[in-house]
Amino acid sequence: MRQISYAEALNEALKEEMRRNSLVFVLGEDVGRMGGLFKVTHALLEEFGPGRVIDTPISEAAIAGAGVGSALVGARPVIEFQFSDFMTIAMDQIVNHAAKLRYMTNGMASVPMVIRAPVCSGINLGAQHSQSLESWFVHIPGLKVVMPSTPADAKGLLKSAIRDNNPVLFFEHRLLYAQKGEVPDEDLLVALGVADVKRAGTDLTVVATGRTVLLALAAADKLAGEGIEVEVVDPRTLKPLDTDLIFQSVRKTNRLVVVSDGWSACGYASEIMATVMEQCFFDLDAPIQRVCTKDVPMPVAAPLQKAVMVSEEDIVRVCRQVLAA
Amino acid sequence: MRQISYAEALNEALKEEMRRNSLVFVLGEDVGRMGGLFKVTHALLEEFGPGRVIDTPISEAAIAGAGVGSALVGARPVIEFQFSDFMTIAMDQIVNHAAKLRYMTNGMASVPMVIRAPVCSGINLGAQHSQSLESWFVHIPGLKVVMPSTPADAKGLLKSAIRDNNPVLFFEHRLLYAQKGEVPDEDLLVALGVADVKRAGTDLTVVATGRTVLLALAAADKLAGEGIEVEVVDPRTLKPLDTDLIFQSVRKTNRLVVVSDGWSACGYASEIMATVMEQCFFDLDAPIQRVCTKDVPMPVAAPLQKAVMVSEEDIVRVCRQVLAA
Amino acid sequence: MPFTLSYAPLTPIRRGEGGRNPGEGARMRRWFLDRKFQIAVTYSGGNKLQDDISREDRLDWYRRMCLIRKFEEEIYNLNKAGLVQGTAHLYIGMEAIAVGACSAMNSGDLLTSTHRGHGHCIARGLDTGRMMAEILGRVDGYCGGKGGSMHIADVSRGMLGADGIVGGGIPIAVGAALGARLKGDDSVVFCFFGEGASNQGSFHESLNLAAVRRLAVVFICENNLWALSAPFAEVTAGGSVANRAGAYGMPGEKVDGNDVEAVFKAVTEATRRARSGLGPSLLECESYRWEGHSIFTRQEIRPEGEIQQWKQRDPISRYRTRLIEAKAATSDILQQIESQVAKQISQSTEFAKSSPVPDSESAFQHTYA
Amino acid sequence: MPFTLSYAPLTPIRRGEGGRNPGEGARMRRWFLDRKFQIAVTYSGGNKLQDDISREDRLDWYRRMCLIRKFEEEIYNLNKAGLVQGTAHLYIGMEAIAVGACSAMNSGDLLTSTHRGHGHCIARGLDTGRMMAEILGRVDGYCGGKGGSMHIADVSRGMLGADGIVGGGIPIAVGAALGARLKGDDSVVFCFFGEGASNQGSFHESLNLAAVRRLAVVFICENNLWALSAPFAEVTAGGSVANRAGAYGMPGEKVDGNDVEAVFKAVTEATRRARSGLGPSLLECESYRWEGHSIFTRQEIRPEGEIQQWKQRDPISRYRTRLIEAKAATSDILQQIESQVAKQISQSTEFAKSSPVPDSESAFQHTYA
Ligand SMILES: Cc1ncc(C[n+]2csc(CCOP(=O)(O)OP(=O)(O)O)c2C)c(N)n1
Ligand SMILES: Cc1ncc(C[n+]2csc(CCOP(=O)(O)OP(=O)(O)O)c2C)c(N)n1
Ligand SMILES: [Mg+2]
Ligand SMILES: [Mg+2]
Repeated sequence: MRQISYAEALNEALKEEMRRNSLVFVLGEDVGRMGGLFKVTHALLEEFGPGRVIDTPISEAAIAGAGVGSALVGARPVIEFQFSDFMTIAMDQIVNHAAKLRYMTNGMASVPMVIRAPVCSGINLGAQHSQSLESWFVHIPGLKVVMPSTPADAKGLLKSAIRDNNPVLFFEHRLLYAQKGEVPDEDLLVALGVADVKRAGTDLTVVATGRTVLLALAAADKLAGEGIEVEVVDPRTLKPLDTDLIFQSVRKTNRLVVVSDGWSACGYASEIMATVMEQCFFDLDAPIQRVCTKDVPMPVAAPLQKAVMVSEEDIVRVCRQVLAA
Repeated sequence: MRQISYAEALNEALKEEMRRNSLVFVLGEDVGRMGGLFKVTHALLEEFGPGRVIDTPISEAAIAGAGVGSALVGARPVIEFQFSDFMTIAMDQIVNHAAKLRYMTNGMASVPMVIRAPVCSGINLGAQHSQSLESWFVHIPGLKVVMPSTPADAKGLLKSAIRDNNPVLFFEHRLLYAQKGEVPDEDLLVALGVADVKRAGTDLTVVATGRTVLLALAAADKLAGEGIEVEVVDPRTLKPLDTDLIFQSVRKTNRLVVVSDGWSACGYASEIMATVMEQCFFDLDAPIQRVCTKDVPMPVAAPLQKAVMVSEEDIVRVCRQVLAA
Repeated sequence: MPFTLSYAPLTPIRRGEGGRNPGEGARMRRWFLDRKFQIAVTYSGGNKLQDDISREDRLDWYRRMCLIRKFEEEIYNLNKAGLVQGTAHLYIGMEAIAVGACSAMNSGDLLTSTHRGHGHCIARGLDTGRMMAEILGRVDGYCGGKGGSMHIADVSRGMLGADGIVGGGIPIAVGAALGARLKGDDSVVFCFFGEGASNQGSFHESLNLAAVRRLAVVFICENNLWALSAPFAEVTAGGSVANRAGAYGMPGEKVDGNDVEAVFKAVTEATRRARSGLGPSLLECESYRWEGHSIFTRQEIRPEGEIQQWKQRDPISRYRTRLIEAKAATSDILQQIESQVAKQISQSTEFAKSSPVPDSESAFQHTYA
Repeated sequence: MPFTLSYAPLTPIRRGEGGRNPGEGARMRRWFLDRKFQIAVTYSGGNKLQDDISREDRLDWYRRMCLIRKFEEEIYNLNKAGLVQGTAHLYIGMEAIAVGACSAMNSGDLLTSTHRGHGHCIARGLDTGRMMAEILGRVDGYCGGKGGSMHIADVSRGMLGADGIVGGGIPIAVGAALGARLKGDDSVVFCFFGEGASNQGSFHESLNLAAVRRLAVVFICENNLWALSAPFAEVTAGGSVANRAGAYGMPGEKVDGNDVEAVFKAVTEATRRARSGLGPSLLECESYRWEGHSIFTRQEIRPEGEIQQWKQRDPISRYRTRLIEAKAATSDILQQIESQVAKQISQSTEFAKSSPVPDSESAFQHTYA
């Protein structure tokens, strides 16, 4: 099968959905003329014109609000934030409006909107450009949250997100954009809310998301060399969560490690731990452990950044602990 | 000992700290002439004047940013947001600036700022005026998060928060303002990061925060009638968390229920569950369960609001489940 | 008092083209630097009727203003009786703005409202019974009791919702105009907000975005001189909200918000401009709220004299007198209208009171589509 | 091109009084409605030297501009050599703004900066060696390698920090002025931001707040005509940023940002006004960045001709010529300065390169005070 990059896969998804439905449009800073800071909206302006590929002022709050308003009247905005950290400026529109309008109007209104943004840890941009804040949005009823780890998932999930009638937060990762992977040529849809076993195993389950799925797979290879079979589960959609697949895996391996690029406190890992604890407590042979970004803001200098970010070594170490417990 | 209300206790704390240090000042909407939407800043304008009790335009982002800037030059702002939901507008300044400036400058700068805001569920104001978003802030390194449940804690913790050299998010609850309780006359300080056993017990630990502490105590009374001794632990400071006290209690009772006015997914309850799971797994006789606001936005109509909010009955029911497990 | 601002005399845009003609960026820039237009303030002081407004319209506007007034008085009483769920921000005193503005709308047009939204809903023709049912938290309410006063909406009528967040509706209005253009329809979006909201960042970002995309939005600021306890001039720099239009190169106009016909005229002109592709305008309608901030927050810090002074400028009784003086209506007819309004409101109240309280199960529906 | 705006001729406030004289709210309001002032645009086009500026100052300004230019060129080369940690937004072409503005500062004054902040730091007198060490991620950097180019700060010099969030520094500047007033000192805050940031809500909220509290802030917009790939006029309504001052009743002035003396003069006047309690001003300094947006984002969509045209208006060589023509300096002296600058930069580079890489342990320090 052909191999394309994660960024190319996202770009294909946008093109296909914009061709399929003339109400789909792209809104954001530098998405048109420049094709997006990280090229995900490359060449959309040329094909779809300035009416559907809109370069905005630097106004994140109004961009999100404009997305909500356009969705309320039937358009299907796909918004790009250049760094997921900038969502902090648009939280009112995302959380108080997009997430709640359907409920507040008892189902009268709907907000079919996608907000795409990359987590950019790993390129030495520091504390304001490296955050992985997905857990904030998982916390909020009314939102869906997606975090693909492969080009195929990126394409299939973005297409499903655009067709979904709810606000969807779509988290990409800067370090994944250049990653290549097999992506089928034909129309590819990956349903929201369906997790995926990225590697089957019997001794230990690792639930990892986004960029950390690759690290978990590398860690699994390493441990396989020692005869330890790790099962790597990628939720892909963080909200709604495919708990069944995770429970199944845990009931098989009886041991769980959760990996996330977010911080640990009230993070995505803690939610997986809490859910498994509630449902699979008696299936567990050892305490669940988590591997998260260390509990400090992200520093710039390489050795510091390396110390703070989740690494393959961290995962291997914690897997060994859990197996030893 | 004298009894005063939670709101009066907060007002006393503000007055005492403003008298003690002329760099402490209050900033927010309607905090001056009106004495605060819920009267917590009552009569401060008269005593301290318009230079230290500042009525602002409706500009939450700039209010938070102005707080950060004033703190950087040595002032000690105490900001009031009328509803904690409005923090969504100020997330960039709180999370990208207040929380990170000290770290980004390697300790050169500090941001001694308090942001006070009430959670206002329970007064039929609906989805945009009822959220308990504390878990977002617990997620962020660089912030401290406080949530008092009694007048004495409210006063003692606010005074400590104002004297702390870090940004502190101080969550009050609208339904607690009128609650009266014993508050010693003399200078009362409650250290940040110290939990409190609000009721001792042996059969089950309930960790509850803010308003839900009162519900947990009521539930404990009820269960006591059936000979079940519930220990109610109030973390009071959500970040940094006093894990020792919680672990001690769990190691004694071997059973835990966590109660929170926030939503469950990636919420404060899930963090307590994850932490206890990591450290006390083998001390647990039953899966930890959580009692949180139901996973929908807050509706207005009384019967709907009642169904969504955490109730004493919910806590009793879940405690029974955990004891039966 | 004239406000000066600069904006480009724009050529209508061709629909479906993203709202910008080739090379226009540069051209607009030049224009901005060369030209100035004077926008005079129309401040009728309520002394005369406008030309070419039909008798039917006038009577209908009078009726709608009375309907809003009575509706709000009824909410006030229902709250005293403990029947209102949550809060409500009464529109009494400001009726001429909503009625004058919404009378300039086409059926396909859209609007966004505020926490003080009952007037906009009624002026737009929403059902007073279903509105009241919502405020009482009943199943027949527009939101089935989930939204309450601050979230009444009727998307089928283009009413995209009241909003509990000050300034929250402004970018949504801009987005609605963006969506309408994308769909190729020529509807205009009416964006209501208070003068307090004009200090929110969302105001600035939204007006700028609407202006550069030349979107069909009419920004209608309801300046009732107070934002909760904050007096306009103490928290708002620049002297007027209309004056801020200059920052976005759009027309800004200050209007007597207690003069329904003056509001209608100004909004009609702004709407014409918007619909023909010339972009947004900012209207500042000065008026006053007679009641406390809300039925929750009744503490009054406004000077009693000021309140009385504004009650002298009652938009309804003033219009009534004018209509009679100008022989545009007889007091009999107006009385008929008034009793008809009273009847409608009492029927609405009956309807709302008799509507069932929602079943708690419904609390768990409609979070997701 | 004159910009019209209205603001009140304010009486200086008495310190420690919260910035408002009794009854002023009402008085201001009246003023706003009655008065208009014309603020002319000073656009020297770089043709003449200002009066009463000492020879020492001129040579010092020339030196600082050269220092910024050389520093940035060095960063460019160090990045080519793979030594820069993260990104850097070069200030080349805009040197006259930082130098002209910071030369108007007192030692006790404060400033907030942007992602493109090296020029502000150098003009304010920060150590180029420690700056470079920070950009290379070394222990001797201002932030020990944690902040990098986008977060250099030196609180002891009143430099409150560069900022990675566009518009993020603006409310912080307003707060610093609030804090300074509370402490009773008369320092002025210089708030730098790009024209792209003027479309953020934080710009609006901050200017309004500073204006109503009459805070000692000088808002300095660096309009380099592009925000990443966005041309000024396409994303910014109103024709100019200075024009937006009218919305806040503060003086707005457009300045030739490539003329260090014009910038100095305008900023000095705004500073005098701020320090004497008359409140904030907004200056728009038009200039241009010669390099790509950042060393990370080098893709160029700006017309080549435009870039060349602006290089013709090089603030440094133009000033050099002017100084010599006006006999304010000899080319010998200027050459001495240039070699002195070159020496300083190579020393800074040596210092930075020889500074150790931080120990990973330090990553876990200084999250909390
Ligand atoms: C973001 C936000 N901040 C504060 C509030 C609380 N609040 C509700 S209405 C109001 C005053 C609004 O004033 P204005 O915009 O002039 O509208 P008015 O009430 O005068 O009609 C305030 C501060 C809110 N609902 N939302
Ligand atoms: C809130 C926010 N949005 C977007 C960005 C990405 N970004 C960095 S610089 C920049 C352009 C800023 O333009 P301007 O303010 O004119 O400053 P300039 O780069 O031209 O000096 C953008 C969009 C950011 N850093 N912060
Ligand atoms: Mg108002
Ligand atoms: Mg720029």
